Amino acid sequence: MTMRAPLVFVLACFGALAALPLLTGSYGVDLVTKIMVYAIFALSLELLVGAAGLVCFGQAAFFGIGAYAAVLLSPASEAAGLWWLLPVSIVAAALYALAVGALSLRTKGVYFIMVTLAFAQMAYYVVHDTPLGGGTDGIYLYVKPALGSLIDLDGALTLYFFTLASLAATFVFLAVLLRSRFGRALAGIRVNEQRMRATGFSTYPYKLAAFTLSGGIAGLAGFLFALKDGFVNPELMSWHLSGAVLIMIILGGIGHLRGALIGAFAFALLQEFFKSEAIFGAFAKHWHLGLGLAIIACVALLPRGLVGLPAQWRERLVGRSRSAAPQEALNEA
Amino acid sequence: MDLATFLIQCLNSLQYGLLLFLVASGLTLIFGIMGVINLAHGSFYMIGAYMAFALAPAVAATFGGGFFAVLVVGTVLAVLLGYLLEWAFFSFLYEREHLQQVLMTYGLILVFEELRSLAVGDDVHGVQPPDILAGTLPLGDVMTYPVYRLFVSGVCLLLALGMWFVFTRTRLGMMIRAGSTNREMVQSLGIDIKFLYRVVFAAGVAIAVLAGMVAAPVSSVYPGMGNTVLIICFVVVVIGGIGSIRGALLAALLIGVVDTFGKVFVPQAAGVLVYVLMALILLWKPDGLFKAA
Amino acid sequence: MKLKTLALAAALVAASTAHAQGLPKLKVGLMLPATGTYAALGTAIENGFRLYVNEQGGKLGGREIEFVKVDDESDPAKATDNVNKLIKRDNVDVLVGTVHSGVAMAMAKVAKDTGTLLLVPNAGADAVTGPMCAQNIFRSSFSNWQPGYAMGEVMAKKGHKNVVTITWKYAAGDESVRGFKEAFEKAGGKVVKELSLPFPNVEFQALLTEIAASKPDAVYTFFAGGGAVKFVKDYAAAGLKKSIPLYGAGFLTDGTLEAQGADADGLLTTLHYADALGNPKDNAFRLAYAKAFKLQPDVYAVQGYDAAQMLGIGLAAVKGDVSKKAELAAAIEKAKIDSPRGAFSVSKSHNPVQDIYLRQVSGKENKLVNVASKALADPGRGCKL
Amino acid sequence: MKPEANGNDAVLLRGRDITRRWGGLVAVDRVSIELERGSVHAVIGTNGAGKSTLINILSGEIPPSGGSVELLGQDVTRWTQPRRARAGLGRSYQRNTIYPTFTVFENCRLAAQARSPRPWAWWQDAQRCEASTGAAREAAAKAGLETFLDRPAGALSHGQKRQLEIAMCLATAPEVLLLDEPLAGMGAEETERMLALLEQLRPGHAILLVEHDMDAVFRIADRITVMVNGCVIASDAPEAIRTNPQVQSAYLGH
Repeated sequence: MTMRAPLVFVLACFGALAALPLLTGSYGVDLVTKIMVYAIFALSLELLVGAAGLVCFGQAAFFGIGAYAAVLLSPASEAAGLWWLLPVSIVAAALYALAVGALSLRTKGVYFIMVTLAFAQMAYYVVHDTPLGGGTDGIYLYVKPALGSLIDLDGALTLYFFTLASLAATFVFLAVLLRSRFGRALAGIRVNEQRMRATGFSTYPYKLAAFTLSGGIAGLAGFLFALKDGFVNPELMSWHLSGAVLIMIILGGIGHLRGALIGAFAFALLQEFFKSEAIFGAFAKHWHLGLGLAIIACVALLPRGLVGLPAQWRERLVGRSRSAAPQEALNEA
Repeated sequence: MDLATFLIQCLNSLQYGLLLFLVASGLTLIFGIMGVINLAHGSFYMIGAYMAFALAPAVAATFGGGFFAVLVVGTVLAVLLGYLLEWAFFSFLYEREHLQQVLMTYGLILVFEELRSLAVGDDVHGVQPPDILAGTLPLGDVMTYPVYRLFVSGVCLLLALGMWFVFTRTRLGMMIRAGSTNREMVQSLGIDIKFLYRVVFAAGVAIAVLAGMVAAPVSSVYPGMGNTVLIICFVVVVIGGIGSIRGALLAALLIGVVDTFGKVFVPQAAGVLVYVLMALILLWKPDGLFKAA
Repeated sequence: MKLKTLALAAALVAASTAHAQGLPKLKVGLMLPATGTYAALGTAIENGFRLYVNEQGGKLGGREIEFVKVDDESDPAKATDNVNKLIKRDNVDVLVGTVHSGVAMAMAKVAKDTGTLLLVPNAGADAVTGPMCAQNIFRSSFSNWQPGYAMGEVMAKKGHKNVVTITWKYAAGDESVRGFKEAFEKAGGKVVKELSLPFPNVEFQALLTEIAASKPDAVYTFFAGGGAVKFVKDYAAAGLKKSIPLYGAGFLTDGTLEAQGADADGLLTTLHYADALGNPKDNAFRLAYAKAFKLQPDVYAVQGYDAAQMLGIGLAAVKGDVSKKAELAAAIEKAKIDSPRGAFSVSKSHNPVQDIYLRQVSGKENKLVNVASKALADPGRGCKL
Repeated sequence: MKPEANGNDAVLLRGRDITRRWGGLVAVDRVSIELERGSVHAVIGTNGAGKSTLINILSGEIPPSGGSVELLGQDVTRWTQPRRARAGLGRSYQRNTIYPTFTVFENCRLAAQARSPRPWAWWQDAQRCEASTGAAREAAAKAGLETFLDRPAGALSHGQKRQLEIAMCLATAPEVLLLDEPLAGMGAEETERMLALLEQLRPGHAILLVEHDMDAVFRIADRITVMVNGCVIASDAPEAIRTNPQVQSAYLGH
């Protein structure tokens, strides 16, 4: 897979997303805005799972903190300044990630998965059981933040392009980051942490930095989610969402940023497909069955996830001529 | 809190701990010993509960069996289900990355939940314990204690002893544990690892379904019950130390105590306590209480 | 030139016939749970709604009804998208839903923003007809406060002095206990201890032992679905049923009697419906429902049926023109809804002012004992309507 | 970090009374060892003699139960392995610990990057960092891998992987090299090339060589230490070791 093919694919995706509002109605804009929010959320987990090999099962906590910060810190009646509310929400999520990471990175493998789940459940119950988060029925964001008169995020279209810009910025930032020294060090830690330590890398700070950064990006996704719905609920921090975002990046294909993009869109559109009455009529009620079977088919047929599909077809058509192990070093995007 | 109440609370925490181990026992096998991250464990538990409810009339009609006949029939069906599942969905997953198993079992959760809704509908059901176990014992002046819960605790202790014995004191157990640490090595020793894994997986599913059936009279039968036990089962297995039966039992008892007394003394933080416990244990001993037995 | 006039003429004819024969189909968006723990409730509400519409020959206010369904999965995180799907993609004229309070709160916000008529057939969150009340939001079920308050009065009249309350730690439970406490303490009673456990934890043994230890005169509880089944069975198994009488909001024994069996016999609950009210409207409704769906109706079916009635009354007043929002709302506010539970009208905050019945479980049915509170109106605190 | 003694026989790494106990078992028992610049110090001994444990203690992977370790004149007993590596101590492993999915060049470049990590410079492409790419090419050339730079490391032969292990060590420009059985599983021709490489490295570095290939050891080592059951039974020049009776009875067995 040369460097060019993935780049062309990603540019094509962003081009299509930019043109989408012209082609679809206001529901399409809303739906794609939500999917893009989940794509940013998936990218934050891809940085951890795909790049650093740290499988976190509590990412929804940082997502929820970003969302709750956006609502709790907004004044009741007039628009909060986007220029401070966005950074504060991201930093809030990143700070919790720093604390959780500092402790949980002492464990490894499945134990790490469970410790991150434990800290996420703690955050969930703090918001669910105490008045701090406005109780289990959730709270409202009446007036959405704005950047002076330049960007008023109340408009659906403005929010759409603001989310698209955030998604593009996150993707470019991560693509560049993964090719930087820090990114290569993360990749080294994922493949062989022992060798990294032998050559002189203290691996703990790198992993903690990646964990904190990932928490911040998840906070950004949560912030945008709160803006889009204007309503936050403790369920935003439940393990179901941590599980769903993990399913998205596995479905899309671990180890590639564009895998997170593909996974977020595939997971959402598959649900829309199986839920649509137009296609399944009364059976749409049992959409879980269709989605479950589709996911099982993906695991059976696509060992490298959806992102591996073109390579798999080419291999089947052309036969396994080229080098067996994909040349992963450079084209990380 | 006077002494009598304290003693009853201890009994409650012991009983909840044993029930937890029973519910998590299937997972200690499939996830603990075989290393397969099985998110569908909750679904097997739910299938067991629904079998206890749905099979009762069928079994009574065919050969007039009662509750225990349903347990036997259900367990046999579960072994078949486990055998087929392993062959169809898991046999090609062992070499692949753990996350592929997560995706596969997530798909299975959705499929089982919907098949249950298609087959039995979405109503709430109850299962009556068998008559000989339906009585209660006086407990202090006001309370009584259901005999059936003692039966459940008994089944749990028996199961814990049985699994511990098989996995640490028999050749089969040794082969299974060796298989989970190094599949190729065991294969090269001439042991048909594929068949062995299929048997162990089927046993894991059967134990989870049996737990569902035995716990049904206590837990009642309702849609989505699988999801509520899934996380706590993983907590039990991980705190105990993956692959350790003893650890899982101790962890279950520990959670029983923390959950029971947490609700009484610290009600506003009751939801968080179990997870605080897990975080503390894993940060103190990053490999769980007992490293692989 | 000729072609253009012909086209113009045809358009005129089409427009007039459409008007004579009534406006195009009215789209009703049903956003109810089709999966998960509340699936059975979603089905019952939909059945009740469709029964009334069929009884009116498939037309309300002269307009044929077309249903558009969405599974809300009782997941608040997806609520806004599901509502937008109905409003923006399917451009429904009326929204009906839902069971889960968190989802209903999200629906209420979108309904307030877009002005679409919203009929809430179950979610009892006080806020829906409290701070979130609006001209276009009506509820055909109850507020969590109502059954609780009614049971407070009943238990005070029965002479109970020290009572323990127990429920899950979530909005519905807290609001119900608050309603109960308000009435019970006003009548001189005392709530000795308020026990709660995290939602959806169903391990009650520890708290049952606490109840036994504090030896109250009686216990008030709020549980529903699987939790309700388990609590009633555990309460009986712990021997408390014979020594400490158990009371609760109606959901403790509604739709769960078959599962609870004998453990539920004799339990007293308060709800705005009972299994055999005996009034003519209820008998006709139960017969029609049983014939249509081969099931016995429950309180959720009644709430679905009444939501359809409210819509029918509103549409009749504006002859099917949903854009006349103020007139439609005024019509429903003034109307007396002839409900199987007994005729009721809506309060200023659009929550039913209804009789709350005291019921007792006997023979797998919640039999009517008497009227616990006559025409009890939800205070609608925080509603500026 | 001034070398302690004069000229090139300065002691770069000194272990004094190093001990390691696993519960009751004493894996390493009061072993002292010195590595001088420009000399190859071989450590031989039967399996289980505690050679690997010694190397892991010197490199910082395992904390000693007793004794101390000095690197370039500083007491590094408490230092973590990465910190010792950055101070100039490189090591290779018995089992290949390389990045199989990266190219050979990327393996070396990432090792070289440890010298100038600069993680905050997220916008700079790691491939354009002259420091690491230069050192990587140089180290790969030294190890004789210059023609395999673009090939994934996983596709190399066993011998080439051992060479890559050495190359990654060199890429961090260490002063002390701890080599754990670099010749294991190598053919005659590959062994010759590896010995030539060690010969080339000797002047600038202090090399500790743990090896079973006796011919190679006696050809290249300036000094040999023999370990049996965690203890040092002899530490002398190769000729003295060959004739030492204790060594013969305990180790060479004739």
